[in-house]
Amino acid sequence: MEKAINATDGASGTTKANVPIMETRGLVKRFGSFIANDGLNLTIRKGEIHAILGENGAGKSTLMNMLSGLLAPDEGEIYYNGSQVSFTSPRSAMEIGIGMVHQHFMLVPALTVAENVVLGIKQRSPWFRLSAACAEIERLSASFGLDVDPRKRVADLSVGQQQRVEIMKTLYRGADFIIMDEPTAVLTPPEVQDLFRVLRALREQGKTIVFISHKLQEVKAICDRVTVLRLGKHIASMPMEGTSPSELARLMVGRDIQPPAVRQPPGDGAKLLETANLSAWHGGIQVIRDVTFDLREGEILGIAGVDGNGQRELCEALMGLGTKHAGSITVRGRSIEQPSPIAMIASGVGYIPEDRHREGLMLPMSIGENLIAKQYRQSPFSRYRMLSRRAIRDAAMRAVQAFDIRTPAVDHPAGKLSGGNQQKVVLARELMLRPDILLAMQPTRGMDVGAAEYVHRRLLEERERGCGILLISTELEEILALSDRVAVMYKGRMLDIIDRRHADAEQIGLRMAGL
Amino acid sequence: KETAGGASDNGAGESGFKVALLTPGPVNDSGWNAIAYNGLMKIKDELGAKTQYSEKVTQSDMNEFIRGYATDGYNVIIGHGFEFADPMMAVAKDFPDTWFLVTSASVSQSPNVASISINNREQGYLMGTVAALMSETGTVAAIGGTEIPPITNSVKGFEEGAKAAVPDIEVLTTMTGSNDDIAKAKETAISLIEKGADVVMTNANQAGSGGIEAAKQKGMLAIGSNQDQNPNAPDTVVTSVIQDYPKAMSVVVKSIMDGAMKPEAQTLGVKEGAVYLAPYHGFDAKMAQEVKDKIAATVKALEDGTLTMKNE
Amino acid sequence: MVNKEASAKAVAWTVEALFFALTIALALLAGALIMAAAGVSPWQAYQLIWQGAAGSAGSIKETLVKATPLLFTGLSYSFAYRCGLFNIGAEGQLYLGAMTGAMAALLLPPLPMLVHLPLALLCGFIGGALWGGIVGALKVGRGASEIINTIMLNYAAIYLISYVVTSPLKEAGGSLPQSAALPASAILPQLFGSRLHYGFFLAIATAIVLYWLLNRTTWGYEIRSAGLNRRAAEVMGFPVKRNMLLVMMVSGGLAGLGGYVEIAGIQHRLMQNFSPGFGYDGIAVALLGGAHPIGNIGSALLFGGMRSGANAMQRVTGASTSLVYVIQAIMIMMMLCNRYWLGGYKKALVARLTRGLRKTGAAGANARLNLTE
Amino acid sequence: MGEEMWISYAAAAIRLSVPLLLAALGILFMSRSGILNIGMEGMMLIGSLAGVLGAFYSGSVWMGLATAAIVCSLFGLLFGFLVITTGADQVIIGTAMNLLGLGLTTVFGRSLLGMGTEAVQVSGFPVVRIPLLVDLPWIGPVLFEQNAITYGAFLLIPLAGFLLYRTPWGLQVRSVGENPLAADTLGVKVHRVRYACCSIGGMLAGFAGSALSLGILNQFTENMAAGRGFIALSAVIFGRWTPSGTLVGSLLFGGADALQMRFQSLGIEIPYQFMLMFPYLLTMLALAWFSGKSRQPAATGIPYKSAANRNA
Ligand SMILES: Nc1ncnc2c1ncn2[C@@H]1O[C@H](COP(=O)(O)OP(=O)(O)OP(=O)(O)O)[C@@H](O)[C@H]1O
Ligand SMILES: Nc1ncnc2c1ncn2[C@@H]1O[C@H](COP(=O)(O)OP(=O)(O)OP(=O)(O)O)[C@@H](O)[C@H]1O
Ligand SMILES: [Mg+2]
Ligand SMILES: [Mg+2]
Repeated sequence: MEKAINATDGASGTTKANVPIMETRGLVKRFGSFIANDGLNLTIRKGEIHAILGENGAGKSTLMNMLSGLLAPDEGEIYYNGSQVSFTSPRSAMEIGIGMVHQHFMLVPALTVAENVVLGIKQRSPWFRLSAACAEIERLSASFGLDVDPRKRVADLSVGQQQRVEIMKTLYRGADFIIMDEPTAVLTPPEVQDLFRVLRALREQGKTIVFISHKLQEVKAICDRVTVLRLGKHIASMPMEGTSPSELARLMVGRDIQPPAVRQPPGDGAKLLETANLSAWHGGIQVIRDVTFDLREGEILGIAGVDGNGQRELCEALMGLGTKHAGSITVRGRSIEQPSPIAMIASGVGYIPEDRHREGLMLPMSIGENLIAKQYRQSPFSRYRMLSRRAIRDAAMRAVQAFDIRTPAVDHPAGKLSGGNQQKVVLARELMLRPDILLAMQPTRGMDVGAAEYVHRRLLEERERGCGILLISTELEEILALSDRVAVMYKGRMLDIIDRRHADAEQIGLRMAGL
Repeated sequence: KETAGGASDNGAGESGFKVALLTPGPVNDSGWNAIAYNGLMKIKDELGAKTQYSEKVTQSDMNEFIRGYATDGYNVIIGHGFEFADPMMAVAKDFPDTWFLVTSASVSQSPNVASISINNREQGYLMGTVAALMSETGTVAAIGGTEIPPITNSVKGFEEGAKAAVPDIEVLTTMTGSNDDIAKAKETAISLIEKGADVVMTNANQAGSGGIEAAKQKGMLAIGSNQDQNPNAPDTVVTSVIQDYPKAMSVVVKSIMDGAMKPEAQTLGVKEGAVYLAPYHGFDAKMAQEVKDKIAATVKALEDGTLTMKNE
Repeated sequence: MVNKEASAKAVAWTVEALFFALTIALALLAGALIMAAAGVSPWQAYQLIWQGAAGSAGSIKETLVKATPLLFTGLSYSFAYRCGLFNIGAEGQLYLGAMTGAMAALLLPPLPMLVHLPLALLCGFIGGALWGGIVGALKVGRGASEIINTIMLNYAAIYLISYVVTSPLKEAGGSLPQSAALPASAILPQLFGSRLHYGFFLAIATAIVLYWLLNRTTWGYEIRSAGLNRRAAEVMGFPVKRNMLLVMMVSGGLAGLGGYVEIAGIQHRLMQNFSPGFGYDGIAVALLGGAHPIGNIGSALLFGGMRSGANAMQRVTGASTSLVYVIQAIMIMMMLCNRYWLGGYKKALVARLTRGLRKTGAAGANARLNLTE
Repeated sequence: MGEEMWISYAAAAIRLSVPLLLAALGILFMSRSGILNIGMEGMMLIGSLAGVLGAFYSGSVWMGLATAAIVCSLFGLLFGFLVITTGADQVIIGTAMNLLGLGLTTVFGRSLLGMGTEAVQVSGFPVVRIPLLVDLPWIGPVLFEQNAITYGAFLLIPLAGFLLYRTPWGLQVRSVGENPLAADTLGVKVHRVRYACCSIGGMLAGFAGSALSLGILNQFTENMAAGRGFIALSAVIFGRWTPSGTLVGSLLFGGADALQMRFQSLGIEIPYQFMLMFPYLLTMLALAWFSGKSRQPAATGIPYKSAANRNA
């Protein structure tokens, strides 16, 4: 383990002022006997965009939760604007101007955007003027290009739109110190550019931003200074200038990151999955329009697109998860009349759902019990309809080893793993099935570079094995890195599918925006 | 006022004779269970026995209670209601020196199980007679709570009595299905009043007062059941037909004390003085002499046996 | 190190036991205040409750008798709960089971006990399953709340029984609202000349079977998964809807079985209102037992003991049995406070007491944490 | 249906709905803040007794109402303490509350009101005729000749709607019921909001209990809520957690019950038990017919530990 570089090293970088706005001294946070933050000394200067980097579970969110009043530190002090502060609640942090955009949305789905935004704000009148709030939100929304409709119910918004509502909440409250925990994880390149525009504008106005991301290019592009955490410890703080993404990656992970290996273009494999004029409706609204594509053995078909353009519904239609559909679905030349999860799993289709908490895992169950969810009827996991605990534990043990799942114990509940490790459990489950076809939605969402690299490697291995993968991601880089062919989804349609070799990032970016 | 602690051992015990009572419901229900409680008090006061009671005894607990009292050396154990019959007979075999009395049933088992029941049909008959004679609209109503023999018999007798007194009378009968739900009894009575009934009889234990309340509110008349209910609503309750379980109980316990008791089932009615009319109170002045005479004639007929009926 | 872990465990145990004792003591104290306010001597009352619940062989048997239907209804609630369903309808299902069981007992031609009794028990199960199944079907087919429907069917069942015992099943020639006595071939035999009957052992066996079913079988796994995350279970292709229906049926069936066991073991004939709220008490039994079949055995015994203790107290002091409802309620509340509220303090206390032990054990903990490296 | 019958029917339906409606509104407030209250039955009983005690000792029915409201909001806070601060399972605390309510009212009802066989009577809510409106044909006598608490109950519907949907506090309540963590991060005091809802829920339980004991019979009897707490819960679920829906749910049940009573007195040859089932079965049918989309507030039943000490 390297020795920590002094947090307050000299170089001022691009920041205008050198005044610290936020300092921590010896901050410690324990969860039971586990130390999530181990004596962190950190300085954040006024008016800078400060990146916090670290592997999954390095303690970034924990630290930020303490800075924003959501968690109370076990030891150590926090100084804000030179005076020591201790927060009793997020409200007390907010009152002095600290706002946070959380990694996992803090929204009330049943309420409208405007209601979410004004929630908790002290009102002068005993009842609201929602229309005034709506106007203000529209104004902010227009000026920062956030494009949120204040009257919509949050439950009806896509994940990307919800993220924007989260940003809106902090902006609306006029915070000076804004913490963003992986805000770009669900945004498309143009949206990221928009967000960066917003961030720069905020910086111009003298606001300080703490920016957490696993995407080193982004960090490089927008941040002034960077802090790296590993295993709850402070590793380094330095100005952005003069560092390279690969150096940061090494600091974070403690080793070098390899880009995906060059690989053979797929042969002319058999058609595994075909759809013709697939359409689907959700609550009377058409969400997929005439989608026609095929997926061949040993290829990865990447589907790019801004979140909320029908990708999820496409997967759900393919898996037979509830949406009413028209058109045909064919698996290995066999037409599937009534798709259902059971039928699709039986035909060898694996599915990595977008939302692992809602659809991917039974959080209170152990890793093992989650792993066998699609194979529990088979030997060795069950015999004569009785589960074999030993086989389940063995499977968990193997998966923990093979997928490098960081867990205190093999029979730990999945809900107590970090998000990235939870994702690995889902991945392990699907790959254990040796699927012929894999529908992978956002498979690396929220994962650090090291873990994401690992997932990518595994997906490519599956491809080598002959598995056809439908890779749906809002991260264009990921799509371009892995796919053999690329398509874009926009407003429920699948725009023309092109070969990766002819694909061009800029052009696809434009298509994603509907141009 | 008494507290919930009903251990009424204070003024008793010289005789060393101990009587226990088990009731299916709360003893302050101004109805079925209250009657038994009054009977127990009468036994305590008049016969000087040491008394104890357990209320709201559920069917799964009966056996346990009966056995418990028998083990504790009680001389007489009274189960107030037919539902006590089975467990009484089961336990009685093990305690030949204890007397087991069941009310509202017709069971007996040698040497120590006897039962007493009141002729509720006669009770209902009298109530029906009074109601029909007091009615101006030609419609009277009887409301029952749950379907248990004392209630169903009185409702049946009510219909017969009313028809006998005024042949073209219309009798409306309804069951509320609950002896707890006053609100339901009251609303049911209101609905019957609105269908034209002007005299209402409600026999539903504690919920029964709901019927009287309805009549009072609507300015109609009511017939009380089981005990004198006139004091609660002096301008509404014409009279009440009383089933004198207290008297029956004390008579039987007395005969046990005297060693004269036989294991048999007895039914007591008007003739035995266990069913009779409460005073008319304020209505004495308001009722036509002719009506009073007719009622008296019916009572007479039941007393001398020219008119007989049996519980079902 | 093993030694240290063992002593750390002992510390944790001691703290747990101390708090438990403290909880019970506080609950009893609160109960005593209420008793005193109601004019009953708490000391005498508690003595009697203890004697009635566990003071003699006879009272222990009585406790077991009382625990039997509670265990069935508790299991009924637990089973549905584990599938994410709230079955507030054990009361009605219990009645239905008693009714169908009694029908099988009374209406079938004479049969030997070995055939008749199991058949009647099965019919009891089926009756409850039917009542639960209606709710399950409405839930699966129409998305109708099982909470409302089970509550509604409780009332419907009570009226149905009232009808049955006054008309079709009424004892021939009798005038009372009750069925004829069940034939001996359909009655659960009693043991040791007491009221303790084989139903108690049936209940215990049922709990064990249910534990095994839930934790060791694939069906149990499907049920638990659906209970923890219904959407995920659907996505993973579990037959969630079918299971919800089946679980409601089994849950109802368990209560129904309890109903017939109660009348075949204790009442020996069908009457209305024979249940003093076993179905509702079952909810508390289930949840106090952590919705775990084996935990339910403990909580059913606790409740059974309270009930029979209450009866003994009532008989001697004449105090209302309602006092025991109050004590029961206070006890439930206190125990939950202990479990949920003080949980953090207990942990902190244990951590403090074992800090010395931990320091040297830390290396071991870290080793486990880094299992993968 | 003739005018007379309609009026009597509709008025009865409304009277029967009022206690349900009040209790349901109490449950609604608690539900919207994420607290499932199946202990309403017990709270209502406490309210009934407290109302009678208050009225009995003060001589004023309004003091009775106030007593019930205060006592019940204290019990609401106790419920709140147990499920909010303690984080105990809400269903089991609800069950315990029912036990506690039944036990306490029985024990203290007797020791305070005495257990004489005649129930203590107090004066009830006055019937208020609203001038002019009461003369409207058909609806006048139905809607504008009710007792005071009925008007109160109906006025509470728009008030509840306003509170929940038009005020910042209502927004907090709704958000706390859906996603308390999110609300917490925005500075909403989750526990405070839930405590407020619990005490409002308790207060409304007190109103509901007094509507039974002071609005219908002016006396307390044991277990007089007779399952209305559970029916009220159904009304809330049926009404999809909105005030107006809750009103519909309560009226549906009250209306069906009133109808059932009228069916019975028509003398149709169906066993009365099946008529008694009618309101319950109708509720089920209506639910099956309209259901589908209804979804309870997402955080219902899940205790919330404030973010800061979640890991304590
Ligand atoms: N409430 C908690 N209880 C127990 N452990 C926790 C809790 N919160 C976080 N942890 C653990 O603390 C460690 C740090 O978590 P944290 O969320 O801060 O990581 P992170 O750096 O934000 O990771 P990521 O990049 O995945 O967001 C993880 O190992 C996590 O499992
Ligand atoms: N009740 C709990 N007990 C222990 N740990 C918990 C609990 N609830 C949440 N956690 C932990 O809280 C942490 C924060 O959740 P989150 O999903 O943000 O994790 P993360 O580490 O940021 O995920 P990822 O690594 O994928 O970015 C997780 O590490 C999770 O394990
Ligand atoms: Mg994080
Ligand atoms: Mg993360």
